[in-house]
Amino acid sequence: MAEAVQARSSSKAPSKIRGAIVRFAGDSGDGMQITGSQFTSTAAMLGNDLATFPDFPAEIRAPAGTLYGVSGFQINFSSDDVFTPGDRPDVLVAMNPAALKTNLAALKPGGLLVANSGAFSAGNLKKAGYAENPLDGDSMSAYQLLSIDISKATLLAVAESGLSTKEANRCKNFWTLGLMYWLYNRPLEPTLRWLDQKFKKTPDVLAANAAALKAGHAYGETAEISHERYDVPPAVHEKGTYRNISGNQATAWGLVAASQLSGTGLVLGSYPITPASDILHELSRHKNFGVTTLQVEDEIAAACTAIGASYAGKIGVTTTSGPGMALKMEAIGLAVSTELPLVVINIQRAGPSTGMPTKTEQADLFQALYGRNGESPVCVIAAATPGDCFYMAIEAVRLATKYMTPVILLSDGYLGNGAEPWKIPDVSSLPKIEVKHRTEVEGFHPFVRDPETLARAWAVPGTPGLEHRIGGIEKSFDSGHISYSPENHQKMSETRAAKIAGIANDIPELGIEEGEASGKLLVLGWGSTYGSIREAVRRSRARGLSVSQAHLRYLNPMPKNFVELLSRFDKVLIPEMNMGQLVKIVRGEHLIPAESYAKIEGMPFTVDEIEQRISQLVEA
Amino acid sequence: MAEAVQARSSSKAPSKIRGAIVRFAGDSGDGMQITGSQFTSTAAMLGNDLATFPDFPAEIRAPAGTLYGVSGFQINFSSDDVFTPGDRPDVLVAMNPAALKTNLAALKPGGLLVANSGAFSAGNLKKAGYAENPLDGDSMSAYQLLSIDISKATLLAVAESGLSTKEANRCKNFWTLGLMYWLYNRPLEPTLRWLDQKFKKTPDVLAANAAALKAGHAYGETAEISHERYDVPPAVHEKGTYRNISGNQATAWGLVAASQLSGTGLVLGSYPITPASDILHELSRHKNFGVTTLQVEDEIAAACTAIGASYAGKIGVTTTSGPGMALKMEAIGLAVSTELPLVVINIQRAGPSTGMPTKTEQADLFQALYGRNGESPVCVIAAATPGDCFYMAIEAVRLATKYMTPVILLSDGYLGNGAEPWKIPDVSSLPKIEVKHRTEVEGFHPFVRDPETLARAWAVPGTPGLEHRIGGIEKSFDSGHISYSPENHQKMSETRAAKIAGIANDIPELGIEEGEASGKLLVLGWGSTYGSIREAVRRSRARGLSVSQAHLRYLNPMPKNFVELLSRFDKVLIPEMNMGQLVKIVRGEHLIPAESYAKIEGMPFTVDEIEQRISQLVEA
Amino acid sequence: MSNVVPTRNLTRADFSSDQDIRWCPGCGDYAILATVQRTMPELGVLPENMVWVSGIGCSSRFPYYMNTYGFHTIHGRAPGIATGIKVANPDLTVWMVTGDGDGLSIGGNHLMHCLRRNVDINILLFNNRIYGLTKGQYSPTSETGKITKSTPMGSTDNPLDPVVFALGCNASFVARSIDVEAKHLGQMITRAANHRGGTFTEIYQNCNVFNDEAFEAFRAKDVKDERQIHLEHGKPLLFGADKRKGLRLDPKTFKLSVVTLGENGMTESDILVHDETNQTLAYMLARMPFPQFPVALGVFYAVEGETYNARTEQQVNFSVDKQGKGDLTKLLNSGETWTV
Amino acid sequence: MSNVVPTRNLTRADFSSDQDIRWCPGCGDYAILATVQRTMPELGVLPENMVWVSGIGCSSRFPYYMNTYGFHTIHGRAPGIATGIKVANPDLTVWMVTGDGDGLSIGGNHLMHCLRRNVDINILLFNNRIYGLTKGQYSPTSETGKITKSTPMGSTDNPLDPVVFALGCNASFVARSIDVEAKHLGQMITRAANHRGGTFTEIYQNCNVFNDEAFEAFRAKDVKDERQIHLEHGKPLLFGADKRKGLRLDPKTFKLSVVTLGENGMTESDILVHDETNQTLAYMLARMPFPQFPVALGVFYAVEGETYNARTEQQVNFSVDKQGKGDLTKLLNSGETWTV
Ligand SMILES: Cc1ncc(C[n+]2csc(CCOP(=O)(O)OP(=O)(O)O)c2C)c(N)n1
Ligand SMILES: Cc1ncc(C[n+]2csc(CCOP(=O)(O)OP(=O)(O)O)c2C)c(N)n1
Ligand code: SF4
Ligand code: SF4
Ligand SMILES: [Mg+2]
Ligand SMILES: [Mg+2]
Repeated sequence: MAEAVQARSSSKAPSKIRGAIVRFAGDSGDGMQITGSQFTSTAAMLGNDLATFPDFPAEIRAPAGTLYGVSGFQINFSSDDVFTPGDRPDVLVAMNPAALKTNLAALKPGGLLVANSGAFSAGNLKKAGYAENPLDGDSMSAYQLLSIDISKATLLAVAESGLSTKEANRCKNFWTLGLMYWLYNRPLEPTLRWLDQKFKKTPDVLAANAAALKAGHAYGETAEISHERYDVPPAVHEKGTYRNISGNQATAWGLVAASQLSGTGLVLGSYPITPASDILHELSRHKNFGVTTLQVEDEIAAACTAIGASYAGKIGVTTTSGPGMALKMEAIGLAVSTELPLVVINIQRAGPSTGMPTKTEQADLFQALYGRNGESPVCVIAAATPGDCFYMAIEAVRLATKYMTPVILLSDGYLGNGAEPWKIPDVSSLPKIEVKHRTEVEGFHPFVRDPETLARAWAVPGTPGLEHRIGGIEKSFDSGHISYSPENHQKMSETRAAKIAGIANDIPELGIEEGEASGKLLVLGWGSTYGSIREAVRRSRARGLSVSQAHLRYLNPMPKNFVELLSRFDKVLIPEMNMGQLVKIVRGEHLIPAESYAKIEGMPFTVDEIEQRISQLVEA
Repeated sequence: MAEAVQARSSSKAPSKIRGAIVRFAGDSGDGMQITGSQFTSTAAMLGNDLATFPDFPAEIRAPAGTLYGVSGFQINFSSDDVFTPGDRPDVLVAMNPAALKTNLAALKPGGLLVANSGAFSAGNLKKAGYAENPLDGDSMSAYQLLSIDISKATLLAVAESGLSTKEANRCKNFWTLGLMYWLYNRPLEPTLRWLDQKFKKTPDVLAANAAALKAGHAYGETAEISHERYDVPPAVHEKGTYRNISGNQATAWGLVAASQLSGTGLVLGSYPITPASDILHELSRHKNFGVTTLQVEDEIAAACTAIGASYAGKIGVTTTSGPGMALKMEAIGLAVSTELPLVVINIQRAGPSTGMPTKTEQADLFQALYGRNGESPVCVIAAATPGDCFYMAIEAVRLATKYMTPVILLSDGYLGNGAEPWKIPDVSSLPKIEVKHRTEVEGFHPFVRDPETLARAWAVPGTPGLEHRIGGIEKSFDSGHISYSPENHQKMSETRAAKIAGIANDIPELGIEEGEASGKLLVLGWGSTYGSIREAVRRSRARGLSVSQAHLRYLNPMPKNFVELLSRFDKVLIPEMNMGQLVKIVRGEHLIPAESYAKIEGMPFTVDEIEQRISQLVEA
Repeated sequence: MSNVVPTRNLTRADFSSDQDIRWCPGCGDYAILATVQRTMPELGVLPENMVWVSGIGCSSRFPYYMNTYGFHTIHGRAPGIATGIKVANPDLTVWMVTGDGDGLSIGGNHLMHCLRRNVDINILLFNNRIYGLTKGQYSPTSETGKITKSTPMGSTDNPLDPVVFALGCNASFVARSIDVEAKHLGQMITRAANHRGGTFTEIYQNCNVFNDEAFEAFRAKDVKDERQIHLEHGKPLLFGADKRKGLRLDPKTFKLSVVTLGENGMTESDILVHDETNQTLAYMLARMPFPQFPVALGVFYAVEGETYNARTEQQVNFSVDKQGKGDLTKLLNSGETWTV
Repeated sequence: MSNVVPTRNLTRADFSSDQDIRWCPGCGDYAILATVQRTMPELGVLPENMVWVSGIGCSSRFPYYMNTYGFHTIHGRAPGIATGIKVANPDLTVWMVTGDGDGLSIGGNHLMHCLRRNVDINILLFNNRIYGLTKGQYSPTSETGKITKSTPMGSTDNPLDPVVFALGCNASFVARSIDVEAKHLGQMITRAANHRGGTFTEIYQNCNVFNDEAFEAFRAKDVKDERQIHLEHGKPLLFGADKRKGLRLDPKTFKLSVVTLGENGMTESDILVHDETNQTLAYMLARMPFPQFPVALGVFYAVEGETYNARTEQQVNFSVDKQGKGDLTKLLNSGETWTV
């Protein structure tokens, strides 16, 4: 038998550690996402810094026990700053053989493996492709194995609830959560409170889940485990009130906030698509903010309803993911040509084509910048963390309405579904967004421009005296009427480009996130790679390497000091979850010989990967 | 009165000149396109080299006499090599005041202006915005004015035809053509033959047009013109049989040829759009080549029917222009992911959005390369001249079927509608295209690859034993089944990229079109700028400047010797009818500091413009 | 339909823009424009509260000539843009112009969804059975075998009837008229304007350049009485110069026939009575084959119902009533939070 | 339908692929798959000559489980791809699977054109009145007021009936069945397969995860006799356990009613007789409101006509006959040329 943890009484005080990485893995039906998010809530409330990574199967409800039906949730919680969900877990909870099979390789050598031996039936072993039960024999000897029949223990614990065996069995995730709470010395109350709320209407289920939670905790407490317990003290956080927030929720709330801050109603036109649908779902719950959400027939209609709403004076927004983005391009071109504000949000996923809808990627940057016919410049920005989505959504609205232009906000599946503790901002500290609808008749034509921003007038239907016609045909700079004049087309093309380029004067300069303002190596990122890069740069610096981090939130236009900042470093490394897109732009526009670190596995970078690449470059 | 050409008898022998540029301009209803193309046919048959530029109004039949209703046709014909329709005409024919107004600025100082004074009525003058008749007074004194009441002369000439005045008036373009034939000492027979064919069924119209043609000629001959006559001797052409061909016709014929050369049926899925519709029109006339043309409901369906046809083993082709291209992107991504051959032809027009449908532009290069979600590499090629469209269409089919990939062929409105004399190739000299449909069951899976080309097997429905399923979700490299594995996604992404990159081994190296193989300046072009660049480089070289020309027909992948070739020049200039797209790619992929010459006026570069830029760079 | 009451007297000039009209001389679009501009002043909507939206095509140039707000969008997508406008500001009166290509070829799906949702916009589809702007290819309403530039051997598609299609999409108002029948067309436009909810009106429009006389077989003066039947709610379905022909339904075979009053004992009581509220009747009338049957013109179907935009607006209002006006601070602090 | 004659005995196993089926346990898609796999061997088409094409959605995973050729394409675009396949090789038998979202939301236009063109492909639309794959948003067939993730206050759209829509698109064969009614479904699939021309079959399919029991009101054992009416050509439209209820049309009002034989003097001669060739009847039957009327199942309409693919093929053949097989040299030298 493997070097299993012996069952004996243990009443030692927990030892203090900085943090830990725990991964819950089980069947889609095992409730791992709930377990993970409860563990997360409790950790957050205890003041840990943390980051999470949910990893769903593509299937809605894959058949039980299959490899592709495994659902995972990883959390990295700590008393230090946390920037990523962590590379390899310290603890792996495997609720069945398939979960073990697909996740074991990630577990740190010597890490703790909690396995629900009750699910290691012959049938499940076969489905997972195990010829023999891996919990028997020596194959787990590289880990600390804690093999418990959680299924049975759960049934025992909830016996009195009156639930059917099937229902009772569903409580085993709470049993497991209880055990994990014991291991990390966490209180049960937050989860008990949550259960109270959630199962108000089904008291028997409520009672059973609570009993399971307590039993799992008691199992560790009273009985029988030789394993150490740990304490992860709170992190030093800035003062304030915090909450957990996922990227998609933050995006939705950012849009609500922008609507409030601008005093302008918001109309979302959307068509469901993984992993963007949750923004539609979330926004549709906040109609009392004057938000209208339309689920329409496809992505083209979604973009078009948003454009129609913008034309009518509202904030038109459309949300989607890669394939849907491809479909919106013609309509976005219309918004470019008619110079209407439009916020387009792309929660990127792995491509090409349908690709891997539940996996993350950053490969739609080129598409955002260049995916339309003709010279069709738009503003492109990207969020760096789940919480950052809130601010970047506000920024998207601010820029779109101020410059009368489409703004594409790039997020991705990792940001959208991932969550982090987030300091709730004071509403009064948020930027005001000044929306001007023209009413002055004197001197009006639809393409009369603000000389500073180059934005055209936003004259909305219903305004007497400003009746006008717009369309996608080229327009005269001087009157807004249709024009086929060669010189005018040149002038209008240049004006559209200059308008977008001018946004550089209205955005923050690129700062250094970590490290000195000059040195051997700058690691430049954009989007969801923020956390991995940050942590890797920190660790490298701790090892004495001369490396700094900068992170682009504005991809078009880029911050004014971009070239200057990059030129202060000997080398620039650009890690991207694609085949190297930003890097081409940096080279093409600025002739800076940046190096690409491209990874396209549908998964975020691990900190390790980036750290190694840094070492190679700095130590070379 | 202006320095008008005096009417007097003139029987001088024509003087020999190298060539001339003539522009016919009139109302949409004046038949200028027919006049121009007849003049072109005759010049071609006389052995002149030539190039033409038709310039239509956007309206179908704009109201008579309006500025936006003016239709133009320019021809540059010569005993030397001709590469462009010419910058400024030597002769301008203006059939009405609007035509004069919109075209006069182009006429060379001292050039000949033939004006139909009969159309300079008060009404027409007003529509054209003339307060006074410009044919009176001094305003035309910079030109040689030949003011003739062509309307009246025509009515007179066709009086016996029995046509109504309205119909009779329609013959005035042939009267004008007759006069031009006289001026350039050309025979009437080719046009008379053409009239015979064209109006077989309406002998009265035939007779009237012929009479008008002869009368115009006689007017010059017998009567009353002081102007010199010219002779433009034949150009020295390679031996062979020639014809005139427009880019769209050449493209259609190239597709027919490719189908024949590969012994594989061709299915075109298309949706009409200016300026691409003519390819559909032309192909639909050649069903006896086993060509099927489907005009379907939109561009998406067009791409999809083509993909379906490819899946079923035929050559799937789809043709469109910019906005339609935007709509096809998601479907092209499917062809990338399923690795099916697909030929996509984009006859670019001025954008963004609807833009200027009848005007030309090269601004869809980025879209072709980057317009899809995810990493979605395709092969992109571009034709340089109308005749070149024939060869590049064949090449598109060859690469698509050999590499099992979408190939995007870029042309533009200028190439598509423009015509040039074209040496008819010997069919046996055309490349064979070997199409392999797999039948071998042993070792088959749908993504089994040719180790050399990396192309997957083309196994078509109807083949026993090769039943398989494909789709847009990521597939296992080893089995073709759906796979969400991270390593597999990396491997497949790299394989798709490597397959396209590998095409570089199968295409010609980049050659020098004009000039030495190294020097001060290389002017690098792509697409329809070929002619203007060629001529500009020639002229600059004639002035002793060290400048050469290279022209990219393969944009992705680029020829293997690309970087090496560019590095042999001190400077590289890239003229493009956009805001600088190729130049960014050259810089981004290769870190070569090429200079951009971007012009976005919906019009081709003039030779002058490029020549000046060359001077600036070389003489600087 | 909007509820804004006009505050000034309106004339045709108020609805005519200063732009040159760029259709071919003789195009049926001119007649439609004239009727629209003549009818608008009577509808009681100020130009500034009116938006004309279109896609791409000759017909879709329409908005440029109306002195109202106008949006010439992209090919086939006008219904989406019009929906966005109406939802964003339900006080606006939104009209949409489309063609048989714009609305039924590339844009068929958006049109369908717009109709089924009953978005309160008035849609005019100019059906010339051809793609005009792209110079003459067959359209989804062209007859099978149509010879055009893209179909030199004739088209291979079965055509679609826009009225049948609209009925299949659950449109709440479906009518048909003809470009040159100014009076009838004016009536249809007025009916559409006054209908509370989305409306769909097909207008047969002659493209004299690429599909001339497409409708002459029943549009021409000398035949129209015998070849058109005008639908009027509650009235028997009679036609002919002297109104002696009529439509009769065989209740057993469920088949329609043309009968003549006085012949074979037929009296008016044998004749079907038009009922705008009966979708099946509308469907049958729209499906009558020509020339065995006359072409039906008028309102096929009209039943008012709740609109998409009204329901959408109600949800916002209801939600404010129930949850109170949104409070951002409250939202951000909702659910579990902790304070450091 | 293809004309290829099978050369070997086929069984269900010949049509079952080795792929794990990835639908939720209990999903109605399983039942449909089983019926299809059981029915296919009887149709006389070899697996290698059969292609299953689909879009995106749970239902669209169908091709993976058929041991034939299969193409899981992109969302809503299967009709275009299927058309391309059929035109490119008319000998293939092409089936298409789509969902209420795939086929009627994003793909409504392609579906419409595919039906009106009468492309010879067999379309099965699995209608679960929900978007399954994206985890439960309302679809174009969801009832108004449907509460889903994206419509917490209820949807604001009027739903579309797929059969009504298909009739509006001139489909040449329109039928409806239910996932769990294996026998009836098998019959419909066989009818569709044997119909020369394009076919459209709606299949009510239960999504037990996101829209469970959507059809229970007429699918459940205890009510189905009273709440379903099975259409059979030439037979009176009777239903109920003892077939004593029937549909009657009032020829004056043109309205349908449910009557009971023996009551109010009703006899079988008062009852409408189903006629598959009557589009108007089909339309009326498809429009019957539930539960006032039973839900109609079976073949609503079936009239064979020329197919798009046949016409397209004919043009190629005819053109070869007339002009001779294309000669490239001749083409290149056609029109005006000159020799140097
Ligand atoms: C995306 C896109 N595809 C194609 C076109 C080309 N196009 C413009 S109008 C048109 C058809 C117009 O037909 P219809 O709607 O009947 O209008 P009509 O000109 O007959 O009034 C087409 C195919 C386009 N502008 N955009
Ligand atoms: C272009 C695009 N837009 C959106 C999606 C997301 N998506 C996948 S399936 C689907 C709806 C599926 O509904 P339905 O066709 O009814 O299939 P079901 O899952 O219910 O069987 C959506 C919106 C996508 N894959 N591609
Ligand atoms: S092409 Fe036809 S529809 Fe278009 S403007 Fe001319 S006549 Fe009218
Ligand atoms: S989500 Fe619904 S439709 Fe999809 S597989 Fe599950 S039960 Fe079936
Ligand atoms: Mg039309
Ligand atoms: Mg569904």
